[in-house]
Amino acid sequence: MARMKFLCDAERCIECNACVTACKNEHEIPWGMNRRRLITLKDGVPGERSISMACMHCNDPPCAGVCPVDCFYQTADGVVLHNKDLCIGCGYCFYACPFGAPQYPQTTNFGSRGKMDKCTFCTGGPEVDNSPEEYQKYGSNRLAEGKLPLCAEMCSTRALMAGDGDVLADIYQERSLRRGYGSGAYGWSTAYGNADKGRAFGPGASGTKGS
Amino acid sequence: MLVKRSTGKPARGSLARSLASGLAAGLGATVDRRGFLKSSGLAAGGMAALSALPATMIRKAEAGPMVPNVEVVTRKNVCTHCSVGCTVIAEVQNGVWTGQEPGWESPISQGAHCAKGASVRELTKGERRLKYPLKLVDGQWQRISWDQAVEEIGNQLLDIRKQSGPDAVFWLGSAKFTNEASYLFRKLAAFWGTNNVDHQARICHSTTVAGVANTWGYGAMTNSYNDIQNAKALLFIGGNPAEAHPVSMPHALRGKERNRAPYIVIDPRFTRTAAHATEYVRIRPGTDIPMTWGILWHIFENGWEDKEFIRQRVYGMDEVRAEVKKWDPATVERVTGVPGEQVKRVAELISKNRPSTVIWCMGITQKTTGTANVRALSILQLALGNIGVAGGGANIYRGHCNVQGATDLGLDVSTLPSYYGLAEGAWKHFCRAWDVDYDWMKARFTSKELMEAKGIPTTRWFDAVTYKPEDIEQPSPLKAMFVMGHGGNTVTRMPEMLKGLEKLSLLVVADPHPTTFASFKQRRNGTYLLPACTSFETDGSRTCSNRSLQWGEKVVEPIFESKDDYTIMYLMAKKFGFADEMFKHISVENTRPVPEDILREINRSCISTGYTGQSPERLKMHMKQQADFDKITMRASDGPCKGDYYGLPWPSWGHPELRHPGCGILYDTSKHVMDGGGVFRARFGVERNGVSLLADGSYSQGSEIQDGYPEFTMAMLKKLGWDKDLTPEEARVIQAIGGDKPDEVSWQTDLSMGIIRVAMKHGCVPHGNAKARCVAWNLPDPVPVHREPIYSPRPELVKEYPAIPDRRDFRLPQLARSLQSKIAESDLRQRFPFILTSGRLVEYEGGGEETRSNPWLAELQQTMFAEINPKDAERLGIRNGAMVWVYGPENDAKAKVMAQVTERIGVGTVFMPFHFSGYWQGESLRGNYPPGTDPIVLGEAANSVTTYGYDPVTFMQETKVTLCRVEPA
Amino acid sequence: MTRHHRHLLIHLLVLAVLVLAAPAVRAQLYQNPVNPPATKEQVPLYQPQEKLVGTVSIPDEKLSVLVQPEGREWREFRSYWLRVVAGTLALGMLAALTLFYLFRGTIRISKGRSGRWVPRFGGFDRFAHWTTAVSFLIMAITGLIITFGRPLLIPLIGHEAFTSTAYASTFLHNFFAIPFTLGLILIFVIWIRDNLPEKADLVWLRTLGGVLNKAGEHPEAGRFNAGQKLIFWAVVFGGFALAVSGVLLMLPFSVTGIGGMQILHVLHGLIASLMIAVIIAHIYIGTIGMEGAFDAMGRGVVDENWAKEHHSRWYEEQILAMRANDGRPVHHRAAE
Amino acid sequence: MRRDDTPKPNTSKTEKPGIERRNLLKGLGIGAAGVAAATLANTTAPAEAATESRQDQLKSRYQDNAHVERFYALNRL
Repeated sequence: MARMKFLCDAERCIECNACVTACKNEHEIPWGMNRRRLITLKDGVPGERSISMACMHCNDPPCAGVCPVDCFYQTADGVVLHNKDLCIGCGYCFYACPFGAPQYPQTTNFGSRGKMDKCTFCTGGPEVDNSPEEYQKYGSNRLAEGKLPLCAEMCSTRALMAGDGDVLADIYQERSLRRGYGSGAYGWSTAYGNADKGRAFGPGASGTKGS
Repeated sequence: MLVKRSTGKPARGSLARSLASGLAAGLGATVDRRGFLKSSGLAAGGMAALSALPATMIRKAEAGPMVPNVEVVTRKNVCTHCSVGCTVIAEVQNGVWTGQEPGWESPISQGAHCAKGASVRELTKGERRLKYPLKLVDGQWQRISWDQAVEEIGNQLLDIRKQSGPDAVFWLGSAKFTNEASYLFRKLAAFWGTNNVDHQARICHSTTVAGVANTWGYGAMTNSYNDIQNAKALLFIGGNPAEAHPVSMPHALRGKERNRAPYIVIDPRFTRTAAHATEYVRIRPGTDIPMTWGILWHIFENGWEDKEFIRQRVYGMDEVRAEVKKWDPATVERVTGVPGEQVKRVAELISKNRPSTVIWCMGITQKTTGTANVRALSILQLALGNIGVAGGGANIYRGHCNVQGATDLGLDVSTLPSYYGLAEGAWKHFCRAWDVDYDWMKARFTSKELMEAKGIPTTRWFDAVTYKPEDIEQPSPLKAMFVMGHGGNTVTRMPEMLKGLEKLSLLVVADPHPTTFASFKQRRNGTYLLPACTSFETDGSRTCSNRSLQWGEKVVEPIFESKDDYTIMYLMAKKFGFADEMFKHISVENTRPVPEDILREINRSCISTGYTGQSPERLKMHMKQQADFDKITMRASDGPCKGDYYGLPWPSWGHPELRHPGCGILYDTSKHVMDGGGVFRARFGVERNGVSLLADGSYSQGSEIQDGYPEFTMAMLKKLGWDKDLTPEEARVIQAIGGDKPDEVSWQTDLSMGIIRVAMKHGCVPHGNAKARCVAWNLPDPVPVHREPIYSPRPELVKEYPAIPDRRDFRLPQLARSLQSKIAESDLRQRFPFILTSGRLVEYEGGGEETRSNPWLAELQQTMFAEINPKDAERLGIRNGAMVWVYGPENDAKAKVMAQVTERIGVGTVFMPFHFSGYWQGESLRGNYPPGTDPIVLGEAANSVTTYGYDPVTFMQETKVTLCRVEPA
Repeated sequence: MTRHHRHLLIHLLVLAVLVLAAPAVRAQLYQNPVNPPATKEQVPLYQPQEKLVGTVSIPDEKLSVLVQPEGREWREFRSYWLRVVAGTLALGMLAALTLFYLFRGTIRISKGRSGRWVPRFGGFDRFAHWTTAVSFLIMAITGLIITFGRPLLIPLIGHEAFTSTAYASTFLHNFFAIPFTLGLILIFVIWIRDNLPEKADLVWLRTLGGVLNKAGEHPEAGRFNAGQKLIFWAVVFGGFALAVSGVLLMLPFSVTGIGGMQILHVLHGLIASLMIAVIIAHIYIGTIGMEGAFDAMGRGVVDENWAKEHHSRWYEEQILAMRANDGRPVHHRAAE
Repeated sequence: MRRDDTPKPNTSKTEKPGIERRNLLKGLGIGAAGVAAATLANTTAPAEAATESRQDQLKSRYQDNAHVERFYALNRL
């Protein structure tokens, strides 16, 4: 079965932020929440590269490991989702996530930070696919509509890719060969590298095929 | 938390909540598009009732993709934020734009967007849009009705016309108009009786148009974004497409990857485009000609030029050689600061990897030597034989979505549509096309002289308000300005602009947003704001930078009380009393002229640029059949558009029925003229000082004249014996136009387009086959020469490379050499030790009012900043993120901005983005906007500290090189 | 040679050609570009195993961290080591005390109750103690729920109910930080003088307070013996460490970045584990572990014999003071 | 410009969606009514009606259709 992955090709990314606003547009993400963001390394000097970063939908996701209420689950496509009805806003997933994906509506309030929100790979949440309730809490569910995340679909330079990890790996290899060098398949090993440890978690562990 | 777009609660959602501060205040219009629809049922009267509702009462909308049984209508339009022309697929339910999908079939964008394109849906939610007409009374905004607005504005304008003449009104149009609106606005100004009509092209690429048109005939990008994939080397100079035209970048990056093409960026700033470069050249701002001549020096020195191409198709290269000789590597290094080795490497890379393309933007054009810069680069491409070939070309990225079209359609002080100029013949041509009497038209103007004189350009409208009347070559200074779709922070010298603004007796701004003009409290009366809708709320065509026309469908009805540009222009024309004449052949539904009819009128009249083949039917078919077009050549291989280039990139000669495919690449002799082939335009006569200007043994594929030839006229047809190919009807029209001199009817003025048809039948290009000009004798600098900027950071070079002498043009005086030498001799350089340059951010567009009002974009750039090199910052004790004052050398100008300390900018240089406004010398102007319409993000305008300096050919303002001082705030 | 063999041979040949050709094809594709767009040294992405921090245009600075592999280590701590440490300490202490109880039983007042009461803790002392104690207990329990609820409670009560429990737990945990901290300050102020170390403490410690001496002979001690002093200082140091780290955890990223938050959490967890173990022992010795001990905090008075046995020096001071005070009992710096 | 001038369209300080408030009440309720009551309240909450079964939540949604293939093809360009 296909394993969903994101791959950002740093040789292509020009930090145009299309992925960011596409995400805002698709899910009506409010101000201050950043399911997806662009990080620039070596800003302004030779070697400058930008990476579009969101939830990487890891194999063995650290967020799920630390969640005290066990609100995460992973679909058969490998998409890591969470149940906002269970989330208590403790913030542990942010400490655990290597990529800074989890977001909270309140960051400094005493006590709760509100329900965690993060990239869903455009796959909604535990409510019925494409129901109004699902949209309200998690945004749209493009995967169920037979589409892919809008950030990748709208990427200006085709730097950000989303979809079946095997296909993406293929595409990326083609590009690397064509260029004569490889770089920038960023986060791949961090997010998907632990597949062989077999530390399946949660009831949805099937389908974490790894890379 | 997320708020569903379909089941609504939008007012409680991201936006309304977020914007509550602004909205709750005044208009009470905490209503979004959906809320508006439901309660008012699209009726205007609903507003009053809504105003009474508290924010939390806004109810759910019924529409949305998640609601079953609600039909989803898909509409196709084009992104309004830059000239690339990305297809926008809108999903509409119950008249509300609820979803945006990628348009993968678009041959240009292939589904891609940048931050702006991916957020255009917000424009029709319109939280911060102007909602109804407003009038400024004693510093307070008052809501008025459309009827009252048109009545009052019309009366005041007519009064001004009566007292001060038609030239006292300045008509400022927009590069965001559709082609149809651009043409209509030009026509409106003509019927009003003035040439004082301009738009953004003046301030972005007017020098490009002047420069390349004077070189090879037409003022446009020669190839296409897609064609860059064929380039074997890419040279970006004075452009940052990664931020300004992101969706052009996949083409460039694919070229780089597939062809292993060297990717060279020449820029004072290490831009995001440069981040992907294989060779980055940092030059001193304002030294583009020395750099270009430095490259050409090596090319000539090593014999890398394309000698055969130059012999056949280029005029005057020897004079260029003489100028280039002066620019040996040592001199180039002394002036530009670029090491000689690097210049040589660049020359070698673009010479040995041909075809190579040169890509430029406003870093080249917005200079006192803008036109000369453009010409130097054009000459470089001619020397390398890179023009008219796939993978080569001068790929000039225009700015706004329709700046190419608006320029082509004459929204300009110096010409009628289609570059016919302002001479009597041009007026007569359009009077015939518009079916109005020439004498009647002449009577609309103060005099025939003013009818044929260039108007006042937008870069200096305020000078025409504040200067002494005797300095302005028209009966009266400007008294009123009618602005449609144009920001107020786009021109330099804003402190003086404010004085002009204050002195105007009437200011009308028709725009989706109030714009910077509305934010200054200098005006307390006599300002009207008319809510115009965006291009997503109307239909019409727009021309991308690569000359392709794309038809945009109306996505939703104009929101709130806004009206589209056509309607506003019609209402004004009606008030002025010439609507019947103006819309004689354009049907008007209610008060809305039908854009298809306007395009058909364009098709009939704009012959010289080949805007004739692009009928509404063909354009709509192209949008529908996008999938049939090749993604690199842009040519349809199948389907009803088979053979056409996507969007019929102009010129598409002759009647639509001829099915000319458009020209994917201009001046391409390897193709038949009916196949998109072409040659350089014979625009400047047939010979000069005894030397032929016609091409020498070069001609487009299949031409029956296998040599250069002049432009086609009836006389030439007769001489060739081809006049018998004309149909009787065509002959009759030509006879009617020519009167007693039918031989003088040229291909441009022949409304039957028979001459064009016959010429092409014989494989000839109607505009003749000439050489490109290296020497443009009609320009101030026939061969481009380096001239230091007015505010030169190198006073010691000013004597050697002085600015042009002071002069007059465009009805105004222009200071240059006197000012420059005064500055060079003063101690200004010591007091203002930094070079100031400006540029673009990917999140914002133009003056930025629209994009800074869009929360999805505004969140990404919340602060106006100035980039400063770490070395300078350390010396001045400025840390990253601290506030600094940037002082300009004129009018005690200053701006308080955040310091961004970065290596991106060179030592001694300061960079500021130009999209901000709403602050003035440290003061927020937020309270001056009509309540609820203030953009989310405000900041100091870069142009509040920019200075005097104009290109002599177009009066393009100098935004890229001036001086400044930075101090910690 | 059969047809089958011939086929096999052809297949092998084709395969061999492909295998041989592959490197050539690859080499062709891998040819050096005219200009390598970036060298390995220029692009930090080649070494992605360290924390990478870049820049973001949005104001949320913490999002400029591209990757923090430490997150996985923190996860390791949070979902494994914390449970092991806290569990081992708490259960270990309980087990040790059980064994001790079985071995020693309740430490009786060797001379039996005298029936005469000596005042030991005034109302204010007790208020300070119980404020701190109750807050601590609630925070300990809610902390343990958050830490162990997922493996222990979710299987029992299900996800939804546990979320409610956990949400209430976090709420209570955060809320009781306030009285806990206030109590802690009070305790510190009113008892520090009697908890300063002195020589006698060494004797007490050497003999472990005479706890193992069934005969009921205890080393001399002042108002607080060395064991109580240890508890005091453990509570003061541990408590303040918990309070400070806890407040910072409640205001995430207010003073430190993500690495700091992880360290704070680790510290908070480890100290809390230790404190829970210490307090379990404290509770034991204050209740079933020792006859007569609970009265001190429960009622504020102690049996005279108990006082003589455990705090002989303090008892004598009390008697002396009482006499000097015309026979009226003296509350030790009581706040009456 | 001074950042504090920018109207921070901040998210949820002013308003929390219903589900949060419900959870807060739920959380407080547990002290009084105990676990069972909370569970009951949970199951009767209207939002739960639309929740998928555990099996459905975990199901695969990805479809290798023409749309997705088109996306891959564009990335190969």
